[in-house]
Amino acid sequence: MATSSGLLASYEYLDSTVDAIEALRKAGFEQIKAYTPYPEAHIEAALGYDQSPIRVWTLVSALTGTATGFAFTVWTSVDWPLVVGGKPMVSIPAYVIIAFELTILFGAIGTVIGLFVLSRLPSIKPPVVYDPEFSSGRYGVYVEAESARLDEARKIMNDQEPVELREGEGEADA
Amino acid sequence: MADNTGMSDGIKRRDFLKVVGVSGAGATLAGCSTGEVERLLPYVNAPDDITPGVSTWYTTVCDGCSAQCGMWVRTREGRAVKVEGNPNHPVSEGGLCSRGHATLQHLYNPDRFSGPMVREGDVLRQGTWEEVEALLAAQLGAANGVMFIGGRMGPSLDQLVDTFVTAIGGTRVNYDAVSDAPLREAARIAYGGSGLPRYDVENARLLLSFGNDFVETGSSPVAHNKGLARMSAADPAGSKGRFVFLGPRLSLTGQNADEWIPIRPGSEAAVALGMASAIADDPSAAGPYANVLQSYTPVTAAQASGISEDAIRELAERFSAEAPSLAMGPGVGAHHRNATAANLAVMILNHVAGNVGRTVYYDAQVSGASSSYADMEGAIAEMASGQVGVAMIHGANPAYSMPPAAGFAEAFAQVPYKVSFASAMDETSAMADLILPDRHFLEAWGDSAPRAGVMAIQQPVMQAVPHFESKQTGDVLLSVATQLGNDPGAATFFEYIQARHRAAHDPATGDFDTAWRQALRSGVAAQTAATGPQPELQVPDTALDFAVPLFDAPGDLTLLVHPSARFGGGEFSNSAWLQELPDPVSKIVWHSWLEMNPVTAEARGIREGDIVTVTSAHGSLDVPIWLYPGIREDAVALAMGGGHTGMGRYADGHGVNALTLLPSVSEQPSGGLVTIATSVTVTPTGERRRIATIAGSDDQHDRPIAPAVALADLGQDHEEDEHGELRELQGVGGFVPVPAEGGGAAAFPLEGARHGEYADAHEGPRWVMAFDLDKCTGCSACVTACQAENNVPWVGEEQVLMGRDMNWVRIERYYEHVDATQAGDLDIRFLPMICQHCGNAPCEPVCPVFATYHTPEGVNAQIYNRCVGTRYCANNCPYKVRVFNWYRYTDDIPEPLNWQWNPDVTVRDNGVMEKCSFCMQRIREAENRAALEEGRDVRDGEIIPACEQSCPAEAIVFGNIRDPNARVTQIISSERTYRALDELINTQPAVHYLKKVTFHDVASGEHE
Amino acid sequence: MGIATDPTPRGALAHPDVENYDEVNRDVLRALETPGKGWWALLGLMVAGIGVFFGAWGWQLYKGIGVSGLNSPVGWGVYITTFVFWVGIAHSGTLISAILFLFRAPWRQSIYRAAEAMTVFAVMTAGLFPLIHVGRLWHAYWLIPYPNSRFLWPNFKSPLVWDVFAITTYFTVSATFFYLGTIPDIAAARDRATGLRKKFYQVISLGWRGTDQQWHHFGKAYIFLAALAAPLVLSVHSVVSWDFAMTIVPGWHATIFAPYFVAGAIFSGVAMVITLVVPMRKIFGLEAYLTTKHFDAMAKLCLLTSLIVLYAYMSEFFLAWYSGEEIERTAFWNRAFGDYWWATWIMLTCNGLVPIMLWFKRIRHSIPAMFVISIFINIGMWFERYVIVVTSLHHEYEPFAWGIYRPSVTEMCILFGSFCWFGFWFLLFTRLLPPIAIQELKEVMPAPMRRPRTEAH
Amino acid sequence: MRKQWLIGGLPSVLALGLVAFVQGGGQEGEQVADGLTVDYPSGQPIAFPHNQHAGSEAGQNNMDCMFCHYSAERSVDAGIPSVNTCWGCHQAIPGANNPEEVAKILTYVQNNEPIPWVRIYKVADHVHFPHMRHINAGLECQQCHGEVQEMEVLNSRDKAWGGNNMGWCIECHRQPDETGKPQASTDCAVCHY
Repeated sequence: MATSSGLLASYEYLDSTVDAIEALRKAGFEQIKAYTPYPEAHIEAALGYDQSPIRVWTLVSALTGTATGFAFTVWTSVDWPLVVGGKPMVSIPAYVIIAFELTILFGAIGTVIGLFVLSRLPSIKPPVVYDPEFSSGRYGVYVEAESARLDEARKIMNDQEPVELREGEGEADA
Repeated sequence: MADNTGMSDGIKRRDFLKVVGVSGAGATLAGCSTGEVERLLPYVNAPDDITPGVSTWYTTVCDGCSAQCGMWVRTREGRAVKVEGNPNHPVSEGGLCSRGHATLQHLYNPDRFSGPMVREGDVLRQGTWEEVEALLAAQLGAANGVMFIGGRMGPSLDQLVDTFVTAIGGTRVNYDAVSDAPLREAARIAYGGSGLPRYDVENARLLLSFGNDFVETGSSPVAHNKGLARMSAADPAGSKGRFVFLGPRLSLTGQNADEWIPIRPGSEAAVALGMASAIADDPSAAGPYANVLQSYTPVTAAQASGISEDAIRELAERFSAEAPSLAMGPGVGAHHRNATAANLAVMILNHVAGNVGRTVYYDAQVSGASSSYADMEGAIAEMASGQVGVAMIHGANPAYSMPPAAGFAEAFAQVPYKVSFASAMDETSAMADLILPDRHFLEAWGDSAPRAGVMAIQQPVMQAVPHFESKQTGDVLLSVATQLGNDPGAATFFEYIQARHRAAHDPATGDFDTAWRQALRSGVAAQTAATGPQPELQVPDTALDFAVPLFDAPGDLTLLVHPSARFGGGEFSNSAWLQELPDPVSKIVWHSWLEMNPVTAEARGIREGDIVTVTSAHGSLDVPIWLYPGIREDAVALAMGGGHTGMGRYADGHGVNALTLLPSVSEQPSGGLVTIATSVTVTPTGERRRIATIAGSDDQHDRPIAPAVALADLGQDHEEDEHGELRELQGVGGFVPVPAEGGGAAAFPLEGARHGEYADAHEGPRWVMAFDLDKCTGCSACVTACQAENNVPWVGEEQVLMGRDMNWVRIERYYEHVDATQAGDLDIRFLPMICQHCGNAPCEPVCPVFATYHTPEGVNAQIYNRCVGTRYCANNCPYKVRVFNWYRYTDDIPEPLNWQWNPDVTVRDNGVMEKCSFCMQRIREAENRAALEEGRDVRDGEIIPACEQSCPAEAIVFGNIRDPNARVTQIISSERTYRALDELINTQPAVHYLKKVTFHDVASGEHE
Repeated sequence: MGIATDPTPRGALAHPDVENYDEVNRDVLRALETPGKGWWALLGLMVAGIGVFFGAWGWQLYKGIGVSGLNSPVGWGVYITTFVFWVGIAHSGTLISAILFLFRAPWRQSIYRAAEAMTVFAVMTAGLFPLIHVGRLWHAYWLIPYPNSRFLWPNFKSPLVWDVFAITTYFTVSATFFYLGTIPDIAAARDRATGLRKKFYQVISLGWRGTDQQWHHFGKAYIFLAALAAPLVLSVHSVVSWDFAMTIVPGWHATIFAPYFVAGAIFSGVAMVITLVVPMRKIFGLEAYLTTKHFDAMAKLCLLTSLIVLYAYMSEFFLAWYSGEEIERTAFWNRAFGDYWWATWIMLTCNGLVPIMLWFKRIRHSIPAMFVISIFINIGMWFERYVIVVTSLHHEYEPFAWGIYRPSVTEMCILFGSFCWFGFWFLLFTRLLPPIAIQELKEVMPAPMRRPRTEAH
Repeated sequence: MRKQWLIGGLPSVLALGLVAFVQGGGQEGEQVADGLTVDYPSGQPIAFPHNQHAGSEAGQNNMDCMFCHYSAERSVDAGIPSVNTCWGCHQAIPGANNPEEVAKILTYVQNNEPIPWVRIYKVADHVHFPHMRHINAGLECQQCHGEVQEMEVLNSRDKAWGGNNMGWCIECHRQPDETGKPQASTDCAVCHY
């Protein structure tokens, strides 16, 4: 892989950020990363995201919870049969509650695990290209390209009057 | 506390061997098993009759009161753990009262003297037996004027004491606060015999009690209780004996009556004679008492008693019509100044009604020594005047049980040398210079003759409790007599008794030793045939006053002092079991109360719990009020037995001594203590206290808990009992019809409950219990029996006030109809409430850890060591029969009281729920025994829970409902069978009740 | 190309007085700066209270549960009352954050962080009470299904075991939800903080950087968690209510209980939120973020739930009478006019009458009034549980076994201590985590645009 | 593809966890020792060698357990021999190996005192263990008490049964008999009441 370096522009305005991203993608830059202080639908759209796979994690783990709930309660009540209150050994209505709670519990845990896996959290690596302002008011666009095309990228980004434009060396954390 | 170690670490319910370890030289090794190393102490000489872990039973006689019931004592590894009624004994026929059970706590009473005591200045120091006997001999030798104050004692000891006292030229008096002297005297005057009349309660069709509390006190409570239950039980023919109570206050006995005629205090004689005159066509029927009869008519009776003439006349008619009838004269609870006359009047009534020889018998023979208050008055005079050099006290506690007005304590203090034979400290012994602690009757030899023709041997059931160096008084007297140089003719009291019986033995009936062994085995010596022809009325040798006696002024309320159903005259007070046994009438524990009619109270602005000052001419005391509809508006009642000052940790400071209010008068001519003697004034102190009662509401609130059925309705299937079918949701199985009323064996288990059964449980037994409420008299014997059997702790007054009483059996008492103003029907319902062992138990499914669940045998089990203590089960128990260990109550139990613990029952730990287990340990024991005999099944009647065993009224039956021939199956096939609350909440209890049968038709109580 | 944004007049905005994103960070994170004396004083008080709490509990463990006033028939008292009370409090948090999130309620952003924190700490408090009230704490772990040498398992038919599952699940999920939502804000705090605090935030922000990819998954995960939490909120208090409704105790055994309890929980929870945010707003000067709009909305929520609760009370009494069932009737007659009439009437006043004031806009918009009313509601809701637990138990089926329950000093100490325990954690929260959701606030603020807004292409 | 692996992996991990969790059941048990802290023989008043009496080796006496523990087959308690039982034989048998220990018996006989043996085997107070039911069901003493006849020194650590480990009892009770049902009841109230 050819040595590549990146450019980090921080913008004050949302629309300029969006325009910059769109322009860059039009120009064929693929390695684009955006920083925002809050989830910004327009930018996600500009980067062309589709559905997040989180939902699969949630579904599978939730169903596992349901299955566990029923299996466990039924198994324990036949393992050592004890009659209480003249009820049947296996009282499904009661066990529904356990199954329900486990569904939620497993589902939630699964979702969080999924999130951490997919969004590379927690990440202990110190940020290579980052600006504290991104958590406050600024939007950031980081583009990575072979040295050859850097100038092209710099031009596109400058068109949108960034507050600041830095040249970040080396790989940004993938 | 480590996981899995469950109950009460440190408490070793099974460290039995330390007890048997002391067999032999009586060397005490108790306390040897401390620290984390547990010691096993084997026998030195293994006794043949004891197998570790197997109970050994001995027969003996209960020496608790004059009734002298037969006893069966269960011993484990040489210590007595449970006393039960001996079915072979003709008096008690297997029943035993609460007091009888509590004698076990007196045996292990931690306040017993550790040994013989000698006074040095203000302190008592312990001496050796040799020393104290020498001391006594010396004193007796030197003394001028020896007096022996005795209590009730068996014939042999009685004779020994007589010979002893005469030998040393002393005088002897007997005293028992609760004596039946007036009855005895009346019998002597009327019939010449010196015995007590014997009542055949069972066979009476109409029973009249003139203030005779024969169920709880009197000459033979258990026997009379049994008699009443049998009499009032409706027989298959649909007939039932009727019980009418005449008296100013409903005692426990009165509460069992079908009718209450609330006559004025002291008017028994007038009423009895009025009835007699109405029955007898001409006065001559009364023989020598014709003149008496002439002066009395129903009219005079009505005036004297405050009851309408018609009521008396009508009662008189029934009394002669419904033969055989029976009238019982005023008992120990109704001794007024003319008590002898009143008793005699009742004898006349029985005579004219022709009951003598049919339901009442006059025997010539006398049991024990008759005791007289009058003699005590004499004795006090002598002591006060310094004529007594040595006074010996045995089996009596006059310093407590005589009215302070009598001045006993002062006079006794005058005596230079005072000797007590009390085994535990009491008010009188506290003054003694020399104490020679007697043995408890369970450790000692003795004999008893409760009534004509009945003779039983009282044998020791265990080694003397090693904590106490006690010696049987008989033996002491014998050795002292020898030291004094007069030969009693026997070395030990055992030989003395045996000699007497050998002499009395008729060789024709066979060899004496065989007879003796037989007597010990069966618990009763061969009894002679019943009494012969009945004597005729004799001309009275003393003048008698049949009028209503006077009551000491001032005061607007008559004070009724009566012996307590729990403490008698106070001799039973130092027992935690009895202190915590809810009084059968008031349901109050630990403290005293003044009974007052709500109407009276309201008129005076007095509320329940108000502390009032009760003042008579002779004394006054403060006591809280308990409102009781069962007492006349012009009377208040106070029970004896409270207010001890020097008897022991469980008696002292609890309640008040009713005798404080009484004058020191003896009834003439009998010389008995007068207990209904004075009027009192009642003034609120302004203070209040909470009543330590277990009673919530006395009203059923129309709930199907203790319903009744009218005698007339028996036999015809009445509609209102048909509740149609319940429809019960069966888990996921949809709705299934369930019969609302419990049926017999065929109907069991009910459809609705069947799905709860274990797959393999259908051939096994299914334990159920039946209570016949028509028999139950609410005497509460089962409560104490259960407490003794199941290691149920007592919790003390404070805890009961917080609502934390622990008893597994709760005798509920509901008023249905009580009218203290006129003669009429009475309806008070008793219901022994225990765990109902529901088929659909609400307590079970809520327990998060299966600590309570249903066994295949249909028992609702409580696994103590699994219990976490959420108390959810108790909340969800509609019968409220689950009790919780809020603290580790067993920690407070001092040696050697814990020797009484049942080794077969786990001692429960702090934070654990408990309840009736159907005496699971007895079920297991029976199963083990059956299995040992080539694996047969348990037979019906082999398993008898503690409550059933002890019930004098035979109201409780336990058994396997799957066995169609079992007693319980037979009984619950009755049409009277119902199950509490079942038709409302479909709990399908295993405990069945049989409705009480009333003569009046039932309105309330039968809900809807 | 570009963004099409409609012009929005500032007045319609949630926070008209907030100029830009940086201001949000500044204002909110100011709360995290070194605390004043007042805060330390409060914290001291709370710590003292916690001392009382565990002191009383220790005493009870040493002596036995008998140091409480409990008895038979009243086996449950202040402990279970307070347990249900705190579980109830715990509900509004997740309700506001999850359900209102799903319904996109515009007023939740600035209160839900505090509400969620409250939820977590309330569950932490509630969770202690089942342990406090059992007779043998050292065996309480038997309720947890763990494999053991006895081959024994808990009884899954018992509502108490349902509780164990419901409460633990609820705690896990709401805590996760709370933490997850805070991560971006922690990152924001990290970017401004210095020294030790920076280290601390660096760790707990898990290296959040707000990249498009992280936001993408974060948003989805958040929605799913909300979707899971929403039914959970409803289920948890239903399960708690079934502790009572599943029994046969008159006054407990009612099908209405689940919805009735859930409404009550939200009622008390929202009230508690108001009680907490009013002082917070003052102390940290967050007036711009917690506007009368928010209080108005919460007040309306209170009003609604109070009406539901009141309806539940009424229908219980009505049905008791209408059923003609003697035992049920006695139970409810006793509830209103029996030994504990005062508790019942406190409940009815605080939960039924006082909230009527919320019909008036002037009151809804007066912060002090809201504060006072919310306190009333808190008291009322505690007594509601007290009434349900105690009055139902002390007069049950068996008249002869009726009894009276008097709470003991120990119970009162533990009740008081539980509030301190809760307050302790909440105080820490206000100083350590952004008390208002920064990133969500920004979502509802107009994004900065270079081109004038009117011009759309 | 990593994604797929995780999606497949998560549930299987959970499932495995559950299985392990449940399987752990039998093994994990609280092996609470039963309060015996004193080291034997110093703990026992007399150094009584069980193997010498009950052992079947050459020179050992091969006695039946129930000669001394006389009530085991007819009572819930196995019973501890009375001093006389010991003396009955040892009057004649001075004890070849260590007579001084045997001589101790005499002192107890003369002082008419029981021998304070240290308890080795004890079930918790809330457990009821009827010896006779087990003996009559054909169990050997050794099945619970271990090979006592081979031990000179008895120690609670050597016993076969798991002390307070209820699972040890249950495993035996649960063994199916010929009909396939458990050979002994596992009803709680059989032992706990």
